[in-house]
Amino acid sequence: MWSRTRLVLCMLLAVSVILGLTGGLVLGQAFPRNETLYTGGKQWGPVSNWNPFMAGNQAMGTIGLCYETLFLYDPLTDQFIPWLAESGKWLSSTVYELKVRQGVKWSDGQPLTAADVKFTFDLGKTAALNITSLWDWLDNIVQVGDYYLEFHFKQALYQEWANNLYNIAIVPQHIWASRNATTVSTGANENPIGSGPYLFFAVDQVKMVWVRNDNWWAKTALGKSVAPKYIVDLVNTSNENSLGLVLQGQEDLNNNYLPGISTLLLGGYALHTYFPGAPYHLAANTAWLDINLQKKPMGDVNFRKALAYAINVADIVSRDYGNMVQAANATGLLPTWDKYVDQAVINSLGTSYDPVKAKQTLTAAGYKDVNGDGFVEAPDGSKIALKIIVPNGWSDWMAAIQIISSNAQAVGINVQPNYPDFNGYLDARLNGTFDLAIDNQQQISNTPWSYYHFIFYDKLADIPSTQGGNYGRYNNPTAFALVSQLDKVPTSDLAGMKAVISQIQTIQLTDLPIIPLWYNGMWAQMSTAYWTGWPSSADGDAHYLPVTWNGYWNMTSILMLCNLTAK
Amino acid sequence: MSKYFRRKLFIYVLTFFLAVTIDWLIPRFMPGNPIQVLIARANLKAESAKVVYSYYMRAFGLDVPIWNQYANFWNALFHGDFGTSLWLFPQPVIKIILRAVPYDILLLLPAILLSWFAGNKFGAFAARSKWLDNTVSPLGYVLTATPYMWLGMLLAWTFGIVLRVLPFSGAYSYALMPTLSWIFIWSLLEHWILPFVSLFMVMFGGWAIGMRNMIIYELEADYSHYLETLGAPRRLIRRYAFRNALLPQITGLALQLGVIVAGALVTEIVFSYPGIGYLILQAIQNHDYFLLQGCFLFVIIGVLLANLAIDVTYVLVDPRTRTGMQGER
Amino acid sequence: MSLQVDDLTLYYQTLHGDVKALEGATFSVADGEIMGLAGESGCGKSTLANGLILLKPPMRFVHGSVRLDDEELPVWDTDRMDAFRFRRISIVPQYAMNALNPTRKIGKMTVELLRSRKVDVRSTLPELERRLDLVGLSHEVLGMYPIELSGGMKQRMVMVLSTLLDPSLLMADEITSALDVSTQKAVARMLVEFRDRRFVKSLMVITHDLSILNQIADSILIMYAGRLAEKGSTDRIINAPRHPYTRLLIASLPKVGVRHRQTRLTGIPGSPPFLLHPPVGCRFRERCPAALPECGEEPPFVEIEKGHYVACWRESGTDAEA
Amino acid sequence: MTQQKKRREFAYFALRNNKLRIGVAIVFLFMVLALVGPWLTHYKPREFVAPGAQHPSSQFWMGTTSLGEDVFTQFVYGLRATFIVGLLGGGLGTLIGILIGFVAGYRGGMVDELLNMFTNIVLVIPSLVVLLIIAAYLEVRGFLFESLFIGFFAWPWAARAIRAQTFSLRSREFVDLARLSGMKPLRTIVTEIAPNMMSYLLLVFILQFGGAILTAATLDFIGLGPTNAVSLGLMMNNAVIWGALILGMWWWFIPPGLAITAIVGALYVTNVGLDEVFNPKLREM
Repeated sequence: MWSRTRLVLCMLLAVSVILGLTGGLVLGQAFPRNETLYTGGKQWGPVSNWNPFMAGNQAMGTIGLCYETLFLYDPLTDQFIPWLAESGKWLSSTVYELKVRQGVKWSDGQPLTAADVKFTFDLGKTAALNITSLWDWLDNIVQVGDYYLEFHFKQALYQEWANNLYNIAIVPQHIWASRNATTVSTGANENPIGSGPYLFFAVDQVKMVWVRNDNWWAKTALGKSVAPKYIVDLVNTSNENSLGLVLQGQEDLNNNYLPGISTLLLGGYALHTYFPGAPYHLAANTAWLDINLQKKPMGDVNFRKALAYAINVADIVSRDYGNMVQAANATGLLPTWDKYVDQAVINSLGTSYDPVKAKQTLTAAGYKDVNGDGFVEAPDGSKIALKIIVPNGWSDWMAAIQIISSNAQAVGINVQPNYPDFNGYLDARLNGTFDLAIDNQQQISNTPWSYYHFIFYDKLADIPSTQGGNYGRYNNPTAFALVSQLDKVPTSDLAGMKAVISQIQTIQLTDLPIIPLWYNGMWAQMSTAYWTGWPSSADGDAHYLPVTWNGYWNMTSILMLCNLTAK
Repeated sequence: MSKYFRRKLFIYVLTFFLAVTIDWLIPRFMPGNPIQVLIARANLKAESAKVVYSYYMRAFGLDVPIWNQYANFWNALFHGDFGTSLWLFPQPVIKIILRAVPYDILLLLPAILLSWFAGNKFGAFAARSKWLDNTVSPLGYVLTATPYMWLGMLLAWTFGIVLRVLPFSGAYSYALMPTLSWIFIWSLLEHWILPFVSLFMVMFGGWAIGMRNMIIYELEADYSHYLETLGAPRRLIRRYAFRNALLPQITGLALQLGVIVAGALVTEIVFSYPGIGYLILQAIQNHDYFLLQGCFLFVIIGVLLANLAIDVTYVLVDPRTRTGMQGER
Repeated sequence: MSLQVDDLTLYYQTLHGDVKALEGATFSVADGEIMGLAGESGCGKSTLANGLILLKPPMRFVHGSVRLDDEELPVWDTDRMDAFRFRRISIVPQYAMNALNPTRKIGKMTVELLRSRKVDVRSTLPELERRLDLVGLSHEVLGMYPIELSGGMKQRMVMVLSTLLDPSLLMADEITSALDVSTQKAVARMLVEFRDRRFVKSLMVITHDLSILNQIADSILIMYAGRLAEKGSTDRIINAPRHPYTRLLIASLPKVGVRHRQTRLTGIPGSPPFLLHPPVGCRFRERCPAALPECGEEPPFVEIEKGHYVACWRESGTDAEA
Repeated sequence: MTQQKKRREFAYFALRNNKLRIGVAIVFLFMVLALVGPWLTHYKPREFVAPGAQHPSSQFWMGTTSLGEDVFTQFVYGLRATFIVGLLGGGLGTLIGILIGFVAGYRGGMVDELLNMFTNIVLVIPSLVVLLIIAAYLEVRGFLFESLFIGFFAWPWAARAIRAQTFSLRSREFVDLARLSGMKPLRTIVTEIAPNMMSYLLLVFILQFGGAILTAATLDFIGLGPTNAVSLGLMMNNAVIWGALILGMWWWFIPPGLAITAIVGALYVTNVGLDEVFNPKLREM
């Protein structure tokens, strides 16, 4: 019958094709497990580029494994570690001297010299890059010889400069010089030539493979060498999938927030985290509540205070996160910045969970339930109905705002959770149409300035295009001035920094433009099935950041690789 | 017959045109600015972001008037240029899609064809007697009523997690790179089984039920009755009924393609199988509407081609279409 | 005697009870006889035909016997009947237009059918072609699909096919109703020709159109409401009907030859009874202009003259001549 | 047979048709559960009522989610959502199908050509993908939206089928009569054709109902369902997001899928049962 013959034909065709294909087949082989480190958590989609200037979606390790920075920064000890640079210091208030390390080679054998460094910074002038803004206050770079540079500034922003020192990756002039501005800023830069410990090996839809660079400069210069021969970075296809890989020990290092894993950390599995107990992970950034000050009643500081008192962060921490995060302190400064926190200010102005106080504050400020619907109305009698938003699908945050809403309702503030899609959420914040939103856009760094620069971002008009922060549109010139003043304080002048920061904190806690909630963790589930020597808080263990995210390799994660040993 | 084809072709061209327009239209009139998303993901310094923003607007041709954008879209389309992905910037969309297509073919083609043949045979078998019908066809109903993803989850859970006999994520082992080697092909096969089975089973149910109902009608048709009065054996009558019942099933295949695509989509999600369905989900979650457009176009083209193929087959097997009469049922 | 039917009774099962579609049918068809079977629609003529060749639910065999060429016809046993169908007894169904499988070439289908009936195809094909010529169909039709044939062609094809194995009895069920006058005539003539050429031994032409029967039938059997009313030579039935119903039937005819379709004969006041609960006694009683007290009882189907049977008290009861 | 007698007969067969009995029974069962369910539980679907990941127990009949929501509560509320979307979406799909099918089938000619072409176009476009795109760009979505979408894309095959049916009916005497007696097309359709197709329309609706439920489940599962609600599809979606499979929390993802399968399956069986009731031919196989 026609259908059967047709089927048979298809089959025959298929078979013959397969046979034809497999005619000259070799027996392929997998990566040797004991030489391979499987990582996951950075890549949320197939690798798209290896461009060190595209901070956003460059391949995992583009900066750190392949391209390197002048210094490493260790947030735990607040130390700068010379890396491609041998040393650097301020000669005067506006001149910075940089000695480039000798004997560093690009993976194609060319030497890395001061010329490459100068070239890299200069690119910011021609192409639209992250360092472009540097040239607003950097005047020029003077190269003396092959390994000596002087940076001459119009005006020295010490904090920001320090930040650049460990974030800007140096690229080889002999390769990039020929590229036009577009290629530089948005090219995919396949088969990258870097100076780092790893070389590009292979890539497919679900992973990217680095192979060890056996003549990496640090071997001789620092006597350091990275342990894994291959690093296979897996794309996170889904939480589910990552969780499975971690639990089955297929992934040695996973940097996802894995819902529900908290229970498993305790039991059974060969899992290791930085802290043996809660909060298990180091703090990576602060999650805070954006409050739209342009809208009533959020414009009223008393209302904001009441809200701050109403929110039970401890509940979020324990229930939503299973104690995998810590509650933030009143300033929202990360634990690594503890020394900048002015406890006196907190004691006098700080807010913490206290529903009773919340109610009192409301009543005192004239908020009372007029129409008896159980929710307070504004002093002018207008109804209050607020929406708190997070992107749909961000499961932990969705749970968090459910808790916050019920907290607020408990004290009589009508807040409802709402989950728009990500760009709806983004839009609402950029254009200031939201009521309340959760935000965590400032990562750990060398200076609290970056944090304050974000929440006190001063160019309110530019927010939609620059996304500079301050989505609540808090407008206070004094605060803004203090932040830029902080930027100008030398990193060495701790007292000076503290002085400024304490003033900022006073304003922050009096006006409460945002409400700090908790610290998101540097989620790091490490498997001891195949590799040991993972970083941990225990004395004697290495205190490095066990994270593969962008900008973390150069915050000592790279050193973790030197410390690993195969089982 | 040629009329029949001209007409069909016209419809397809029209469909394609409309589809493309919708495809182009929808994202542009939806809230949210893709470039903002791109910037948001790039975590740039505020001061630099401004420069980059205007740069991207130019790069994605979003700074020209809307009609102009539409024209450019078509123009680019005919040059096989589906634009650049936002999510996987700066990868060209076409490249991303072409990487995914083989897995779809690998998964869908066998699943669709085999389930169609097997399902029809099974349905015909079930319609054989009241007894069989009551015992066997319920299986069909249950299968076709099963949500693809749920069956997928069940399979993944049972075979992947409880029994641990089959892998349930990806298209091949993470420890391998695609090479023409036995180990790779084996791994490919291993990872293919579960998604294939879950797709196959649900479709199978559908076809079985369809055939069962069709054939019962055919057995009541006049020609069956006439053969009976001439004492033709059951076997012959059934054979005719089966063959005639297959025709609507062929058109059915065309009608089902849309649904099948959907099924494939969720199945690929459940098993994180790197096909177009999975891409579509990612594109949606990352608001990469250039990629989304690309995927949609690809699906459209695929479905249209499949429809065309089916029409041809139909003409080959149904004389009525050949004799200038419309074969549509 | 080609066909001998005795007291055949067939019911239709419905949930409201049995519909007494055919009761106590007793008649015979002689070799070479063309018997017309006439009556209003729903009078049981089609039931009779189907009952003879394909008796399946909801139709139910109650009692009676059927003999074909002095051989018992197991009409109640569908499987055993297979041996007779097509070879000994055959039918040109009402739906002849759709009787052929639309997706098979006619020739192919024929061959497959013959094979399935264990008929030697090679020896039969020449005969088939001869008969196609006879009915004026070119041999190409064998290579065609039914869709490519006109209504008339299809019908002729079916006629050829049904009679291919020279059955003793062919039943033609309303074959003319769908056709225009000229084709009707042709078809009718064809039937006669088939009989003359001994393709079929005897014929049963079922119709509600007496004019056709007048042309071709040797004898006519009139049925009313599931019972036989009258049977006799065509000449007697048309010219000297004895049963009141037949009389009215003939009377209501426009002049012979003019064909008319409507199924209820307007000439007769009233309408036939529902056969679910038929009235006792003569079923024509209510409409009968000449009803007698006896009519309360079932009138017997008696032969009142050679080969002329009537079921009416007036005839059997009073008539002395018989 | 008279209309009323016919109805009696349908009732008779309906009561004796096992497919119909079983199918209706199951659907009914779930409907009841959806209606009274919310009173059987004293929690809210999105309320955190217990420590996470609890096995089914006397207190939490279907266990709890990772966040400590009561699965049973979500289940019964989800059932509601499922039925609502099914009815609205399926209803709308049927309605549009009827409209287009009738007009095309009754008017024929150019109108038919155009409508038919339109139908074929919508038929060929993979509706769910379009659905995805549209849904993806809506910031906040509700059940109504979802139902509308589904309805707007589910009608084509219905329209086709109804068109065919109308064609066959159009040529019947009673319709001719109506047309001759100068009845307006619409009235003809409503008074003459529709009644004679009621049974058929019912079948179409049932299939649309089932289809809508499945589509909704798919949408929800991909995370494009209603943003502020619970539904069976969303439950599965959450189960996957929170790694229920890996963590072996079968009580989270099995019930919703099972319910959908049962309901839709039951609907299909009902459909076939009814078909047998309405088509005497099919009663005896």
